[in-house]
Amino acid sequence: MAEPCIEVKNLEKYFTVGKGKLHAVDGVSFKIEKGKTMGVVGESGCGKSTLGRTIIHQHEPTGGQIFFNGKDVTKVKGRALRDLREHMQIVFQDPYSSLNPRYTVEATIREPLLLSHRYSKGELADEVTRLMQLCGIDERLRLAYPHELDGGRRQRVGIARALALHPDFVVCDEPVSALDVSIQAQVLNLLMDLQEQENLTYMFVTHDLSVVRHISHDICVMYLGQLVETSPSKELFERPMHPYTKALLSAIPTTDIHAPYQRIQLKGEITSPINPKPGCRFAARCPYAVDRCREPQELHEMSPNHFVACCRVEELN
Amino acid sequence: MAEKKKAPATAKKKNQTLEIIKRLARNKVAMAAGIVFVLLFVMAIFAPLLEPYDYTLMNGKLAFAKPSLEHPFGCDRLGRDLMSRIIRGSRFSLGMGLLGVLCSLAAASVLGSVAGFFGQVADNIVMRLLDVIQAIPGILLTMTISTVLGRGFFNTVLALSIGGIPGNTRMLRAMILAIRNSEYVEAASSINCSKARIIAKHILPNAFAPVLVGAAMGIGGTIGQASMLSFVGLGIQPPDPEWGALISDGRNYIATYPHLIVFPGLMIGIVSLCACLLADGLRDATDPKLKK
Amino acid sequence: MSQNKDFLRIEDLVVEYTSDGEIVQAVNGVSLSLEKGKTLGLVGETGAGKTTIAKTIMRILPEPPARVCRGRIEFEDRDLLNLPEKEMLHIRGNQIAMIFQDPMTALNPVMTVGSQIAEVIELHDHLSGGEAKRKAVEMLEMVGIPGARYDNYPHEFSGGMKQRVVIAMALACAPQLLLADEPTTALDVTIQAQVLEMIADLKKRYDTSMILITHDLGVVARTCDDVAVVYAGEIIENGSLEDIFDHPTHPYTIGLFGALPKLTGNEKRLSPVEGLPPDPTHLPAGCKFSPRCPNVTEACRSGEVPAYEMTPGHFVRCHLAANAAKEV
Amino acid sequence: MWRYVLKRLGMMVFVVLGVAILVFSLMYFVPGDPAMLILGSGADPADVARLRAQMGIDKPYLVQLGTFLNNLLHLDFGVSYQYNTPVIESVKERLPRTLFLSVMVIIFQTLIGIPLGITAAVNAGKWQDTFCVIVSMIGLAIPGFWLSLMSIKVFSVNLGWFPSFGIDSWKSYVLPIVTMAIGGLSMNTRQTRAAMLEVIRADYVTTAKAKGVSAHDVIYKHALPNALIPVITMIGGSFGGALGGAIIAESVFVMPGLGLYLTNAINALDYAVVRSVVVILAVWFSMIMLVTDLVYAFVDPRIKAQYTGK
Repeated sequence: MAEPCIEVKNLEKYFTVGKGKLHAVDGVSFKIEKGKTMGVVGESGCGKSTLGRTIIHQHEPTGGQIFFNGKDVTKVKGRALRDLREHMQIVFQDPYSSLNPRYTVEATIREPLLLSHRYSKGELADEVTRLMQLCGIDERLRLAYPHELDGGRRQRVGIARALALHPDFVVCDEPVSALDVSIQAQVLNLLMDLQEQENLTYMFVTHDLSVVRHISHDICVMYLGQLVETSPSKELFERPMHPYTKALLSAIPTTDIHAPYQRIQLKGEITSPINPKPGCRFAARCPYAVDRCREPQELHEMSPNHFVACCRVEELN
Repeated sequence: MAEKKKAPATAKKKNQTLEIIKRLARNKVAMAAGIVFVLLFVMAIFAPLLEPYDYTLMNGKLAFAKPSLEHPFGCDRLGRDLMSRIIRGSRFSLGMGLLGVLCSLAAASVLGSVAGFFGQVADNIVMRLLDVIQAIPGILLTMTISTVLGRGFFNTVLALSIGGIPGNTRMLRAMILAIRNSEYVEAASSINCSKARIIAKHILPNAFAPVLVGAAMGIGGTIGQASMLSFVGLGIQPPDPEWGALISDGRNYIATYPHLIVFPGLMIGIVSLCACLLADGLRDATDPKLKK
Repeated sequence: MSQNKDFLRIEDLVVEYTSDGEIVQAVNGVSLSLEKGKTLGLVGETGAGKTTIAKTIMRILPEPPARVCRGRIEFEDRDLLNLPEKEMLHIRGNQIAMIFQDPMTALNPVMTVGSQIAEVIELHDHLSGGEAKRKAVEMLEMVGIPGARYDNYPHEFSGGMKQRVVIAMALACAPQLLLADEPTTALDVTIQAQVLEMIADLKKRYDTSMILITHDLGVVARTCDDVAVVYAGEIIENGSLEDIFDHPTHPYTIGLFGALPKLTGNEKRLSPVEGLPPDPTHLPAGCKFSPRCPNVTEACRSGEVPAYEMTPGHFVRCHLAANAAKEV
Repeated sequence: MWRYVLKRLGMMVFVVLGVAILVFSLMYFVPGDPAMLILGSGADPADVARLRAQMGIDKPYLVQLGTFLNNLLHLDFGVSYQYNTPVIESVKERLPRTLFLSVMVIIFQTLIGIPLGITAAVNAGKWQDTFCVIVSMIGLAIPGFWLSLMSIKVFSVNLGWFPSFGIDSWKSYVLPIVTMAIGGLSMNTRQTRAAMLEVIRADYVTTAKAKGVSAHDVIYKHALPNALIPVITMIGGSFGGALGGAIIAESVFVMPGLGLYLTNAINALDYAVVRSVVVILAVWFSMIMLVTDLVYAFVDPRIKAQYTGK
């Protein structure tokens, strides 16, 4: 097996809110191989965005470990953190709020280069040009402001900014969910091309299962801060094992109008992640829940690299 | 809903400030108000050259003279030319308005930034302090501070600006808090932008548009307050021809010689109106909702 | 009554907006019809004019800045665009109801959800307060919300629950036509599935026809009988669900499908339409899609493009389809 | 809800304490010796020292502050050197007049300003709107005290409809109330208009329209209650302006209220009066703001939920 670029072990991130602790990420472990894409899917509030931001050190983890290229970087500070951030970048969801409205395209892309103190003035301009070409931004837009750009172009600028310092690892936080389908496809193609050219490792956070299947090599499914299933992408779609994954997959509307359609009915809605009870969080909505589900769940490896956090996984499949 | 896609044809250096001015220029009313506003300041600067008479020159024969061709605004009780006094007085009124707003904004930016950035404790201290200050109604606060500081130009500017601090600080803090949570600030920190740089380059410039609007609006109000201070016996006092002082000076003759009051009052009204119109225009021109 | 076909007919509808002194051509000659009991999917990207069409049917466009320049909307043999406002009040919420995209903002924050449902019942069914309330509780329970929550305010509900309330409100008077504007876009997939299923059930129960506005072809595949693809304020292709999904013909429709990542199959790259939708203040002459079309010809760049009938009921507004159409 | 009220009352006590300390400290550091001021500059130093001891101003700052706060607690506001009467007596006599004046100003500007704002918003872009916008802009620009003076010229001197000073009959209150309300009225109009315009565009208003609610009910049943939420805060806040207006009006129309008492005291450097009046008015203002907040919570279920901890 290739060396993992990112590995997290038992990662936890809790937020203190008025009524207690919000368990945004609760004991999540996985590995992402170099040059591969890990898709993280789940519904809103499942902690997938927080997970990404915790890995790139925008949030301080409450517990657990983060390894980057085999090194434990959980607690890095100061100079080391600055260095680390150059290797780990993020592309945001909302192309309307992720760009400073008073910065031109050029200024936005130049800022990370400038802050790295690695380029002379002349080199800066050349490097910006290179990045703009790389991300398919017209030269004539160099001095345009964000409000003059459409969502797709803005997202390209965001990607160029993230790639400026040649990171190894990029968290893509719902980078295409705010875009229309044709623009979304253009950006997805760009991201896949860039991965090949720059040998990037992605963590691709999204709620859109067809997008995640398209772009990811491996997939994590999250529910209320917990990892419920992780597996190679193809395997997950062919043989989903966790009851939640099954329900989720059956809920996606497909464009194949002749496919037989059967949906697993899920009752109720997501419960609160504040001061949750121990055990499987999905149990409250799960049609197969038993008493054992109220105890903490372990990951079972059902086939190579296919882990499921469900105590009844064997009997149900 | 119809999202517009404007793409500049050429890579021309475009400045946002310039763009705002351009948008402002399309608003004829605001533009006219802006021009009058600027002209008034020009008048204040070149007051000595523009006064038809010496503003201190007394002439017993002309006491209470009604407006005429020689003295368009008439003369005051000591026979001084009212127009000259109003022109000279613009230095006091406009100066206090402008300086008062600027000082208040400067102090508010510091306080607002401190409250918005440096954690709970600093925020709490600043906000509780503002609670206390704001429990005193605005004019009363300005009057109290003015009482303590005493009369005179700079003391009054100080009193006026302290009176404006709480409101401005709250507005700035709210803006800063909103921007602090935006994704571009998060993006900046992920590319190793220092805290100081984030504040200076990413947050303050984006927080300032509404502050600018508030400032334009504030100039009119501040001039009004300054004149009110003079009127109740604080601020600038006669014989200095601050507009409020002129009104105060003439208030006893309102029944017989109303021109002593009408003209300085109109001047205050015109300045405030222009400031107000300009502020409205600026708000529309800087509104990102309209820009989109 | 002639045929069912006459249930809803839109002919040559043109709607414009004025914004910042410029004219936005939102809807440019849309014609469509809907049969009783059927669901029509209106598909297109942001700014294509889908919502404007729905709001024009309801006559709730803000005028100004919007202006209906031309066209006819016939609903059960009545000319909606020329109906007096008083009669329109009777139709809105009663015979035609609408579900909006964002459940978070579609409910009045200072009114209880129950009273918001009861309001529409009182208005149209002329029931007393108590009876309206009873019926509103019934509606709430029908969409799966306990009747005890009648007196709750919108902020006490989650997004999915709010959308259920909106749906209960829309169906309270058993309308003949339901306009659903992206009813599930703001919801999570599992909730979306619940809501879609519920709409389908209720629609069947009340024999309601529906126009479903969405950008999600998956949702269309699951719920619609007929489909119309909207681009730059025009319907560029329409037909039955099978016509569009099995035989997409217009290059834009093909591009839409090409842009979607599939849940089966192994394509490496997506093949979307390149470029961007046109600026609605400066639409291109001729075919509005011509600047982005991979198969553009000189003929596309000028003059109106007529709709060609490929197979009965399957219309395509593209010159390239002309030959195929003749062959049929 | 009661817990919230109690909490807010507790906070108010601290704010008022803060105001008292602030005002006392400001006055404490004023240059000049109050005793010297009373006796005149040529007074015998021994007399001055005796008076200082009598007034208690020879003690250290903290002791004086303590005495001041303790006295406040017992409603002892000291003695006005100017009139040589206890401040509390004048306050008792004058405060009702000032409060009456400012409350009337509030009522007047609210009752006229809000309907004007609604009219403007409902007719956005039409002549009614333009009219309201222009009038409110001018009303905002004109200083209130100048307007008062001009009204004396026109309505007292020329027309003789209303008295120009004093508090003899209800007529005496007309000019002060109307002229001092103009500014706040214009503010109310502008803000109500803005709030209404914002709300009219909201999605839930479109929902109401789509339900078949008539245009009238859409505005008055759905839009207005939402638009009024920010307007309530605004009315509470404008009490400060109205109090200020009352102070000035009393000075212009020579009405023996707390405002005139204050302005006279300011000019005579009668600090005991100044600081007492400021603290008293601050207490009133704080109470009004508290009531505003409670009303606000009552009207907006979202805020109410926060307070009741539901």
